[in-house]
Amino acid sequence: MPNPLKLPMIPRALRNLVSKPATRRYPFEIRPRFAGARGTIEFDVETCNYCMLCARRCPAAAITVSREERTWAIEQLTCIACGVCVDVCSKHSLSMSVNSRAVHLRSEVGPQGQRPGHEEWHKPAPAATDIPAVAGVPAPAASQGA
Amino acid sequence: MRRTTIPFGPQHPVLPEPLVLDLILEDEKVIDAIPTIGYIHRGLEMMVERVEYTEMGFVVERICGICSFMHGMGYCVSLESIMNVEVPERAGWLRLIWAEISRIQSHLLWLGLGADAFGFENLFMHCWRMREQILDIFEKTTGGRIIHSVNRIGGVKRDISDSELAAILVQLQELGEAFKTTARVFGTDPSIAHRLGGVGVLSMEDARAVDAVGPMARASGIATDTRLIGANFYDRIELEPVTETAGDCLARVVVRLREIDQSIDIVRQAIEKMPKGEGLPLENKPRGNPNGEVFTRLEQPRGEVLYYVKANGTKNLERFRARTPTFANIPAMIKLVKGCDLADVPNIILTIDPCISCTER
Amino acid sequence: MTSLIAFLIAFPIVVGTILLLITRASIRNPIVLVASAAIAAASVATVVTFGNGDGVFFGLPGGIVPGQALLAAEIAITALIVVIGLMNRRILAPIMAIAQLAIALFLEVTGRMPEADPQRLFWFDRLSMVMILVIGLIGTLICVNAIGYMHDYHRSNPMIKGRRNVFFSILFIFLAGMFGLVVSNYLPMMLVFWEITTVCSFLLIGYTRTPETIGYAFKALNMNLLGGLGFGLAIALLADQHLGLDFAKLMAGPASGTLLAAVALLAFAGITKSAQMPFSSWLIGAMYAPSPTSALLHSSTMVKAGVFLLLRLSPAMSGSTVGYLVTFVGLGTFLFVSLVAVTEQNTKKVLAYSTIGSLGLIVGCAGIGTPELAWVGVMIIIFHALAKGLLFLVVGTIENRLYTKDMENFDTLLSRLPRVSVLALAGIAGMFIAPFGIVVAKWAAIRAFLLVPGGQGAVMILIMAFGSSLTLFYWGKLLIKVLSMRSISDYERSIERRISRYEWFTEGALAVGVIAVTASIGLISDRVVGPYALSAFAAGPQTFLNIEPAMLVVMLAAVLFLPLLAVWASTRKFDAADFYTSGRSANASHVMGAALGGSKSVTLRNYYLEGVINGAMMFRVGTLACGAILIAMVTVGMVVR
Amino acid sequence: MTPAVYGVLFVFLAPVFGGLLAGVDRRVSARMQGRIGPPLLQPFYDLGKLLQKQARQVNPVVEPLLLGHVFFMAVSGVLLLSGTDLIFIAFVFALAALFLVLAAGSVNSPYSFAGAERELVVLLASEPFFILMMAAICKVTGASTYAGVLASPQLVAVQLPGVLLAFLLVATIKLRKSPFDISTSHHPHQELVSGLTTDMSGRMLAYVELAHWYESALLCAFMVLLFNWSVPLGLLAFAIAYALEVLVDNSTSRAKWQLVLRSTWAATLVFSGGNVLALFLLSR
Repeated sequence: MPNPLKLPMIPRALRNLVSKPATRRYPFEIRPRFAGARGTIEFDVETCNYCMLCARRCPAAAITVSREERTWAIEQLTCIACGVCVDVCSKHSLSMSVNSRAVHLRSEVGPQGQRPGHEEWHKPAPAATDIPAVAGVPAPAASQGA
Repeated sequence: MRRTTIPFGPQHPVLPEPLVLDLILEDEKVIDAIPTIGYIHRGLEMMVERVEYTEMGFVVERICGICSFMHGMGYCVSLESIMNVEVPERAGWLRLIWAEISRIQSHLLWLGLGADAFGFENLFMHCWRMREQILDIFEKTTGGRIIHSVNRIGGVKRDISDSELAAILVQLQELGEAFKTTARVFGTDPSIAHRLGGVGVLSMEDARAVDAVGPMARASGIATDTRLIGANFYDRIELEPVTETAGDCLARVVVRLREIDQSIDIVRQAIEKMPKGEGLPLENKPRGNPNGEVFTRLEQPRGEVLYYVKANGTKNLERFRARTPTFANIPAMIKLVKGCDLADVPNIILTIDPCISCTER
Repeated sequence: MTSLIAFLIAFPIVVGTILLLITRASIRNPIVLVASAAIAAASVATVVTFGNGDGVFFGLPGGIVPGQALLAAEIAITALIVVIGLMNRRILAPIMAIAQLAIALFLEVTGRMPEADPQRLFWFDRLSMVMILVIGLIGTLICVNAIGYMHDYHRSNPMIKGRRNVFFSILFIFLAGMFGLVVSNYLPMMLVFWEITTVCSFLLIGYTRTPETIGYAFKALNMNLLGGLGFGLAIALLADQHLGLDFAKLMAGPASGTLLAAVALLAFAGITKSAQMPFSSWLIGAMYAPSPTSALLHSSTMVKAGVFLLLRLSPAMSGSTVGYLVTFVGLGTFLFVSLVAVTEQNTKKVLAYSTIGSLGLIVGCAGIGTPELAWVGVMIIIFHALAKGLLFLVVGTIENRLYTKDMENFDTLLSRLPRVSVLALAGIAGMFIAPFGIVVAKWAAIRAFLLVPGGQGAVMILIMAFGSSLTLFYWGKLLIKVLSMRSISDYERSIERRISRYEWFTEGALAVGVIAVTASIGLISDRVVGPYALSAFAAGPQTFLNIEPAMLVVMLAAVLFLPLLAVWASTRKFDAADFYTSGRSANASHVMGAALGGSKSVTLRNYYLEGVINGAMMFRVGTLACGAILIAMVTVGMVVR
Repeated sequence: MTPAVYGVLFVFLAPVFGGLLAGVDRRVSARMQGRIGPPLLQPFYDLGKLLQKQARQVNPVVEPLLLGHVFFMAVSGVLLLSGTDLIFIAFVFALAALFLVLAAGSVNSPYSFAGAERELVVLLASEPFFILMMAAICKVTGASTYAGVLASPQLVAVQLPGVLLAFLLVATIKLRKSPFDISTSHHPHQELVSGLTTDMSGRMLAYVELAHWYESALLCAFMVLLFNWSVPLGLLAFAIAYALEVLVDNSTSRAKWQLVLRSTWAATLVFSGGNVLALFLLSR
C-alpha cells in the first residue's frame, strides 16, 4: 500500500494553478484550421458537366445530380468528408475547404421539410448546341443509388 | 431474498459506449451480471451490398471513432491481399506510423476515461490534453482529427514530408517525456491504488480460458501481440510485447502506459528506416474487381481485430465481417464483474477498453 | 387513591379470569373494550387524585399485611412453572423457580423475613405515576388493538390453534402485574409481581406453541428467572443483615456495604428483565410471537419493569463503582445492539434491537445516578413507550396485510398503504428525529455525561456519538422504504380498506400521543419528570430542558408540516417523469426493461454494511463484553461488602 | 446585535456566501486542472436557470422533502447563531441531511436509491464526529452556545488539535469533495450516474444546490467555533481548509464506501476520540 498522504498529483495541480491554462475561450478565440484539413465540399457550378461520377462514388450518398434539371446538390450533414468526389471529378469542379461545416439548428428545417445543410446549384440550360455529347452515361434516374 | 437490480447501460454516463448490463447487487457486491449486445447495431457490414468496394474503406473506417485508421487499414490490407497489390514502401511505413500514433491516441483517451470513471477529474484532463496534441498531428497530416480517410486500396492518399516527420517525432518524444509525470500519478497515487490495485484480477489461466486479447491478455502475463506476426512492415521493427503479471485493473493501466512509450519508439524506428525523399510512389491502384476471400489480423490498441472479406468479382463485395477486440474481451469482463463491488464495475468494464459500437457495428 | 390502586391491580385479574372462560369473540370483544376503557380511566383517575405531592405511602384498608398471601402466590407461581417445565421436559426453569421459593421459605421459616410496615406497603410518586399512565393507557390500547390483530392473525395463520381466550386473559393479568410492580414498596411483594410479569411474558411468547416459540419462551423464562433469583438473593441479603425491606427507605441515597451488594443483585435483576446484554437474546426470540405481545413487552410492560427498577435504584447506585459498571452494561448494550441492528433485515427484530438500545440508554443513565440522567431515563421511558408501542402495532398491521416482516418488502408503502405509512412515519420519527422526545433526551444525556469526570465520561460520550449515528442509519433505511412511491393497481389500493377499526383507533391514538407528548415536553419536564428527578435525589432546584420548549414545538410543527405537505402533494397532479434507468424503458409502476429482453420490476435492497460490520459477531462480542462487566458489577458489589 | 438577528442574517447571507464559495471553487479547480473555468458567478446563473426550467418529478413527495432539506439546513444555521445548544445543532444538522436521503429514496429508482443509501453511509460516517466535536467544544469552553464559545478565553483549536484534524477529513464528506464524494458528484461520470440527485431536475436540483450552500456556510460557522478568538481568524482558517479540500479534490480519485466509512470512523475514534479522552483525563 502506497503512503496515503503522498499524493503525486498535488505538485502538478499547484503548478497548473500558476501557469497558463491550456484551454481557449472558445467562441471568442478560435484556432485556425491546419492547411490540408478536410472540411466542407465546395462546388463550382460553371465547370460541371453533370457526369454524375461524384454522386455514384459517394459512399454516403450525399450528392444528388440531375442531368435533365441541371442541378447538383449536396447534403453537407450527410457528407463524410472522405474526398472521393474531389478525386474522381474530371472537371475539377469540386474542391475541399479547410473550414468545418456549420452547426445547424432544428429551427432551420424548412417548411417543406428541407434538411439543414442542403446545398443546391442550378445552371440554366444553355443553347442545345452547347451540350457536349456524353455518350455512355446512363440515364440519370438509373444512376441514382449506385 | 431480495436483491437490488441496477440497469447498467445502455446510456450510462460512466460508459463511453452503449454496453448493456443488468447488475444484481447485495449491498454493493455484484452477485450476478447479465450482459447483452445489439443495442447500437448500425448495419455497416451490410453496406457492402450498396457501396462499391473502392469506397467501402471509408465506411469501414467509421466502425470506430478511435481506431478508425486501423479499421481503414485492415480493410485495405484485406483487399490488397485478395487483389495481389503491392503497397509502395513509403506508403506502408506511413501506415505503420499512423497506426502507432492511433495507438497513442487511443491509450491516452482510454486513460483519461478510466481516470474519470474512478473520479479523478484532473488526471482525465491531463490525459486528454495530450491526446489533443496527437489529434493535431492527425489533422495536419491526414486532414481529419478522428476520421482520416487516407487509406486507399494499394497505398495511402497523402504523404508526410520528411521534415514534418522529423518534427512529429520530436513532438511525440517531448510529449512522452511530459507525460511521464502524469504516468507516475497512475503508478504511485494511493487513491488510484485503492481503486485499481487488486481489483478485477484475471489470472493467466483465466485469460487463456476466456481468450482475452490485447492489453487485457498482456496484463495477465500473456505475451500475445498480433504485430509479432510481422505483416505490414512490423517485421522490420524491434518490438517486445509489453506484459505485466498482476492481471488486475492497475496492471492493465500500466500496460497501456508503457505501450505509449513503446509506440513512440516504433514511430522513431519507422522514420529512421523508411525511404526518404519527395514524390515517392504512394499508391498502386488495383485493376479490375476482386475475387476471392481472406482473413486479416491486426493489432489494434484494444487488441487483435479480425477481418473477413469475401469478393465475387463484382464491384460489391459478397461479405465483409470484422470481429473487434472488444467482442473477444467481453467474456473476460463478465467473469471479472461477478463478485466485485459496484464501484469496481466501471473500472473493470473500462480496463477492457470496450468499444461496443465497434462490436455491434 | 388506595382504592384506585387496588382496583388497578385487582380488576385486570378479575377480567383476565373471566376472559379465560369466554371463547366466543362476540362476547369477548365488548368485555375487552369496556375493561380497557375502565382501566385507562382508573389510571388517569389515579394520577389526577395524586395531584402534585412528592412520594406518598399507604397500606391496605384495615392495616392488613399480606405476609402469608405473598408466600401462597409465590408457591402458586412456582408450581405453575414446575408443571409447565416438566410438561415440556425443561428442567432449568423449574430448578430456578424452586430455588427462589426455597429462599423465601427459608426466610419465612427461620423468621428472618422482616414484616412489612402496614402503612408503607405501597409507594406512589411521580415515577409510579408515569408508569401507571404508560401501562394504563398504552397497555390497554394494545389490548384493544389485539382484537383486530388476532382476528387477522389467525385467519392468515390457519395452522396455529386459536386460544384467544388465553391470550387476552394473560394480557390483562400482565397489566395487573405491572400495576402492582410499579407501586410496591415492600420488596417481597414487588418480587411476586415481578414473577407474575415473567410468567405472563413466558405464556405470551409461547402462545403459538410451535417448537420454535416454545424454545424462545423458555429462553425468556430462564433468563428472567435468573434475574428473579438475583432479586430473591437481594431480599435474603437485606433480611439477613436486618436492613429491612422498605424499598423507599433503602433507596433514599447512595448505598454502601451490604446495601450496595443488594443493590447490585437488584440491578442484575433489572438488567435481565430489560433484556440488556448478555440477556438480550430472550427479547429477540420474543419477536416470533404475535405483534401485540411484542408491543406489550416492548412498550409498556416487561422490559419497562426492568428499567423502572434500575431507575428506582439510581440514587443508591449514585457515584459507586457498581453504578458505573451498570452504566457500561447499558451503554455497551446500546452500542452493540445498534451495530447489530444495522445488519438486520427483519423489521420486528430491528425494532427489538432498537428497544434494547433505548433501554440500554436508560440503564446507562440510571447507573450514574444524577438528577439530570434520571430525568433523561424517565423521558426515554415515556417517548419510547409511545413510539415503540405504535411501531409494533403498525408493523403488525402491515404484516397482516402484506404477509411479510422483511423490511425490504415494505418498499413503496406510502403508495400501497398510505394511511398506515403516515402512522409508521410518526412512530419512526418519534424514535430518532430531532425535535421528538428521544432525541431531546439523548442530547440531554450527552450534556449530562459531559459532567462525568475522568475517562469514563469520554467513553460514554463516544458511545453516545457512535450509537446515535447507527440509530440514524437503520431508522433511515426503514424510512426510505416507507416513504418511497410508485403507481399501484386497484387491487393493491383495496388492501388498506380491510384494516379493522380497532387497529385504526389504537394506532391513531398512539400516533397522536407521540406528537402531543412531544409538543408538551416542556410541561412534562416541568410538572412531572423534573420534580421527580429532584425529589428522588433530594437535589436543589434546576432546569433540565436546556432549550426553549416553544422552539421545539415550532420544529415539530415543521417536521409534521412536511409529511402533510407530501400527503397533500400526492393528491395533486404533477409533471410526472419516468425515473432514470440508463436509457431502458420504464413506467410509473416501476417496471423497467431488462438486459436480456422483456421487463422486470425494480427491486431495491438496503445496505447492510456487509464486510464492514458483522452483526452476528457484534452480538457475540457485545454479549461477552457486557457479560464480563455484569460479572464484575456483581462481584464488586459483593466484595466491597 | 442580538443573536436572533444573526440568525436572520444567516438565512439571507449564507446562500450568497455558499454560492460565491462554489464559484471560487469551480474557478480554482479549473485552474488546477489547467482550464480557464467558468465565471465567478456561474453558480448563481446555474441556480437561476434551474429554477426557470420545467420541474419534472418522479413522484409528488420529492419536492416537500427537498424543501424540508433546505429548510432544516437553514434552520440549523439559524439555531446555531441564535444561541441554541451546540450538541442539539448536531442532531438538527443530521435531520437536515436526512431529508435529502429521503427525497432520493422516495423515488424508488435504482440509481437514486443507491445514492440515498450511500448518503446514509456517509451520514453514518460523519455524524459521530459532529456530535463528538460539539461535545468537545462544550467541554473545553464550558459554554453551550455559539456566543458563549466565542466569548471563551480558551482557543478551542489549541485544545482540540485532534478534533480539528478529524474535522478536515469529515468536512470532505460534507463538502462533497473527492475522495469522499461517493453519494453524488458534480459531474456525473460515476457508477451511480449522479448519485442521489439522478432523478432530480430543474427546481428540485436548485433546492439541493441551495441547501448545499447553506451547508457550506454552516461548516464555515463550525470552523469559527474551533477558532473562537475572532471571526476573521475562523474565516481565514476555513479559507485555508477549503483550499486544502479543493487541492485534495483535484489530486485524488473517489474512494469506495467501505474506505470512507472505515477511515472516517477511525479518524473520529483515534483523533477526536483520543483528544476528548485526553481532555477528560487532564481536566480531572
